[in-house]
This record gives sequence, C-alpha cells and structure tokens, in this order.
Amino acid sequence: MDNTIDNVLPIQQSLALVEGKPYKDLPDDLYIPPDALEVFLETFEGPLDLLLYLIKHQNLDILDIPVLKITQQYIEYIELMQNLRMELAAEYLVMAAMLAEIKSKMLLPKKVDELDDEEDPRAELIRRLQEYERFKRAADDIDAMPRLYRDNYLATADLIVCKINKPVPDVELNAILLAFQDVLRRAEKFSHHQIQREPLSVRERMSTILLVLGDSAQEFLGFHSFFTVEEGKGGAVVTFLAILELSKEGLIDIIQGEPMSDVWLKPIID
Amino acid sequence: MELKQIIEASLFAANEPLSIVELQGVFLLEDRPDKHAVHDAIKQLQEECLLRSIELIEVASGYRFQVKSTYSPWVARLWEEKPVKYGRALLETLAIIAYQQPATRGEVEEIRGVAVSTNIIRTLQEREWVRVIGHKEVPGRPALYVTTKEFLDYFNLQTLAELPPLASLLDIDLQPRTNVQLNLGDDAPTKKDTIQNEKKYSST
Amino acid sequence: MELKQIIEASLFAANEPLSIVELQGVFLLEDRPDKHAVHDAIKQLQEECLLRSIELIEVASGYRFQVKSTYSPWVARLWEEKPVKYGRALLETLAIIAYQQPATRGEVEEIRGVAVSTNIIRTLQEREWVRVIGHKEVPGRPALYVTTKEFLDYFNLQTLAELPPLASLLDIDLQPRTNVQLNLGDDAPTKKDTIQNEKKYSST
Repeated sequence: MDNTIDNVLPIQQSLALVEGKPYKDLPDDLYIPPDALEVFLETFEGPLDLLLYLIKHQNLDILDIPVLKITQQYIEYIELMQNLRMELAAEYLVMAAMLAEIKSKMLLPKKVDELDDEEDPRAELIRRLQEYERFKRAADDIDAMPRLYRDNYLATADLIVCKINKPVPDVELNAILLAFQDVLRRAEKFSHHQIQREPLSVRERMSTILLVLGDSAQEFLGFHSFFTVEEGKGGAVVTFLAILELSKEGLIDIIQGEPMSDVWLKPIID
Repeated sequence: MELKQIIEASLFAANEPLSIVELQGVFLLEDRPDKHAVHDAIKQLQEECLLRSIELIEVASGYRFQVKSTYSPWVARLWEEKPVKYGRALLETLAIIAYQQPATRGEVEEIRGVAVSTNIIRTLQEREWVRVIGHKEVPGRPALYVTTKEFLDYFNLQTLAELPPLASLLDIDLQPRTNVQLNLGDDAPTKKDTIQNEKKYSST
Repeated sequence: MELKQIIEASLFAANEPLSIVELQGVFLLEDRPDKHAVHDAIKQLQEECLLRSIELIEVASGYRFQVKSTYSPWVARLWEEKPVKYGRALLETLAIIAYQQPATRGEVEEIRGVAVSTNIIRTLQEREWVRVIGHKEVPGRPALYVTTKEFLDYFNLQTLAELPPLASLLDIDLQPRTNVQLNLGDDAPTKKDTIQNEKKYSST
C-alpha cells in the first residue's frame, strides 16, 4: 500500500473528517486502517450522494457547480479508492466518466451560433442532483414521521371469553411447490446459497431418526431400530444415508464398539 | 348496552384498524347503527381520550387506538430490542416509490444513481409497505410498485396526500459563468424546470 | 407526565400481562416509583374502567386490560368470517422446511435471503404443519424444525418422498399458462402476517 500514498496526496479538499475537522493531507507516517475508507464510502448511497456531499460540504451552489473543481475532487476520491484496491460499484466509474465529459465540453471553445440551441452541459447533472436531493430529503421526512412500534404502539385489550375458532386458510400443494420453485430460482442466481439435493426420503428419515431419538428414554439406539425388515435394502440404505447426513450436520453421534459390530446413535440435540 | 362501549370494545380487541363498515358489522342486522351513529360514537371516544395516554386515530384502513407518541420513551422499555432503524437505501427507495408511484425499480435506480438491491425491494414487500400493481409495457416488462394501505397505517396516515410535501425543484437557471476565458458569458443557455410535476396521488 | 398515564400506556401496549416490577421497569432509575405508587395508580385505573367496556384485571403473571365479557357477543363477530390467505413468506418457509428438514430458522433465512418473522413460524406450528424436534448444538442453540404427519395428511401425501424431487422441481411447469402477471399480483403477501412482528426484523 505504501506506493499508493504518493498518488493520494494531491487530494485538495478534506480527505476525511476526523471529529468534524477536515484533514487535507495524509501525514507520511499515517496508518490507514484497511477498512476505514471502505466505511467512508459505505456511508454514501452512490455517486450522486458523494457528489452532493462534496458540493454541500463546500457550500457550493448546486445550480452553478464549478465542474472543474468538483470533477477533480470526485476523481481523486475514486482514484484513492482504487489505489486502495477497494471494490467500487460501477456506478461510481460511470459518474467519473460523465464528469470528465462535462468538463471537456465546457473547456471546448464554442462557435457563437451554437450557443443558442445547446444547453449548458451541466444541466443534466444538476437536474439529477436536485432530483436525488429532494428524495433524499423526503426519505428523512418519512423516517421522522411517527410510526408504529417506534413512536406509537397499538393499544389493545384482550378478549378472553371466546376466541372464536378462526377458520384457517386453505393451501394447495401447488402453491408451496411454486413458492419453492421461486426460492430455488433465486438461490440459483445467487449461487453461494448451496441447496443440497438429498432425496426427500433421506430428509424424511433424518427427521424420523431425530424424533425417535428424542422420544427415547435410552441414551443410545441401534441403527437397526430405524428401519423395518419390510422396507428391505432400500430402507437400510436410506437410513444409512440419513445418519451420515445427520452426523455431518453435527446432529447425532455415531458410535461403533468394534468393526462389524452394531452401530449406535446418540442425539447431540436435545 | 351502549353503542359507544361496544365500539370501544371492538376497537380495543381488534389488533388492527377497523373501518366504519367493519364496526357496523359487529351488530346484528336488526340493530345495526347507521354510519352517522358510528361516527358520533367515535367522536365521543376521541374526546374522552384527550386526558388519557391513548388516542383514537383514523388511518387508511380505519380507526385504531394507539398509545400517544409522548409515552413511547417509557413504553419502549418494555422490549429489550430496539425498534428497527431502517437504512438510508431502504428509506430512499420507499420515498421514491411513495412519491412517484407507480414506479419501476429502474426509475428508482435512475433517481438514486445506484442499483437497488433485491433485498430492499423484498423487505419493503414483506413489510407490506410496497406491492406490485402490474407490469410496465416496455422491454423487460418491469414490475410497477405502489405503496399499500399498510404503509399508510404504519405511518399514521389516511392518504398519501398527508405525506410531507416533496421539496420543489429549483429552476435550473444556470448563472452566467464568471470564468471569462471560457466565454460562455451572458449567452449561456438556460433550461427551465423540465421535471414533470408530481403526479396526482391516489390511495390504494 | 403522570405516573398513572405511563402505566396505562404500558399496559395497553404490552399485549401480555405486566407485573408490578415490570411496570416499575419502564421508568428510569432516578424516577422509578415504589410498589405502592404503582399499586395506587392501578387502583385508580381500575376505578376509571367501571363505566367503560374494558377492565383492568390481575392474573397470575400481572395486570392486563381486557374487554369485559359482556361485550364478547359483539366483539366476537369481528373474527367470524374470512379466512385470510397465507403470504408468500409463509409458503416459502414451509417449503424450505419440507425439503431441507431438519432446518433451523437461520438456514431458512439463509436460503430466502431475508429474515423470517416469528409470526410465520408460530403460524406454521399452530397449524401443526411444523414442529420443533430439538435444538442444534451450535451457539444460540437454534430450534430444529421438521414437518409433521398432519402436514402430510393435509396435502394427501403418504411420505415426503411424494413431493417432487428438488432436482426436477425447476423443470416442472407449475405455472398456469394464462394470466401469469395476475398471479404475481395475487402472490403479494397478504395482510397481517408481519405487522405484529415488526420488531423481530432487522433492517437491510
């Protein structure tokens, strides 16, 4: 990180706020905790928010933004973040490009006859900043409004006598499958949620085993007590897979006295 | 048995706001009061609350008793958990949907200048503050979000019109630039406020 | 701010009986009233109830407001009809428990990507579709949920294995061909699943 400090120095305005005081320079021996700037960036809700901050902080007129100055500062922030190898949302880079474009347009000499029909290149940016700012304020307003469970609480009194049997809603199996399809689709999109694909018979057996273990007065139960002869080989295999899975999830202990002897199960849950 | 007391009892027991019609519904047909009578009873109950710690207010889906907010510092101590503080991203998204509805996620992102996380939309939907009302007939057919009655109820509102007014946009009337070398001078074009005015709100 | 009113507010908000000690607890140490003062306030509140539809009674775990039983014929009509529809969040939670059992609430939340309200779990348990089979021996000792026989019975299943296997579920066309977008509208979470449980959520 040390070679990045040099690139960082030219930041002109406040680099950071420490107890309300803007810091303009990074002391050479300053140690920047690796996540400090990340926290700083996280307090901004995007490039418009960061720009608004830069503008407000210097009491600049939003209707007459000194584009050169702001662009420079903004880009310095962005470079700082990048030098620190922080992941920047793409939107920040898009905004940097937009600012650079406005800057270059404003530097370009204009032909006199173009002036009338071409609007100030800043107009679109100003419009967006204002639009964002008003909703930012609206969000604060909404947050300040009294709301239930923070400022108000329902005043209730119980009705004891007959809590009328309230009819319960009917549900079709399809509705559940549909709901789960949705969950799966979502989970596939964010593939870090690994949904395991055990056959359901194994899952069901896992529940049964836990149930029996929980109800049993004995501390240990034999493997053989979790399937019946009628179930045949299939039953044994499903049960075996189920206890492996339960053991993997840390829900039971599997104990075997010596090779080829009976396998005993003990719940770790209670 | 007095009308007023039956209504009071119903409101206390209900756990949610009750509309005039719902309040009429607790009476058998043969002695069902008319709306005016229910209204009058509610008025009386409201007056009786003046000196008490609770109030009887009207929100979007009806009337409810609630603890006056002056008492929340004490009442809040009944629960260890602090009331939820919502993040700015969520509040901004909610504000944009509330004031610009029906709005697509793209429109929210356009205004905020950043992507809106699916989680935020889902949280708003699960809280039942926001729901999908249909899909916009543009490529991708994005969902159109509106706020719900529950949103209004939650914030003690009867209609969207009671939301704090949205700050008006200043005219983008770009000042002549002082930077002489650039020579934009007095001829710098101006752009009047082109933002459409706030849409008329209709409650859902 | 009067002692009596703060106590009244707390009792109305609490949703469960409050003991004298709990009522004292809503006051900061420096102005915490003694037991007698709380007692006196409760007495006064009880007297004020004489002409009203509610009463302030003492039960085993403390004091609570309740609707006088004379009013129950009317109030009970509030709940007579209309089964509500279960919300999306509930169905998803049920589905995840069915397919991933035994599952903790954390695991359900992990898959859904959002918090699961306590109300949903409670509704599923009250319906006897889901039960706690034990607690996982990890920090926090979360409850492990499994589906029940009643769940299988309700859906006419002999065993869980009759549910479509996970792997093929994505390929099955469950969606009715017509009116896809209308369905989406209907799936918007229904009222009330979440309101009470507000505080359990964490903001995103």
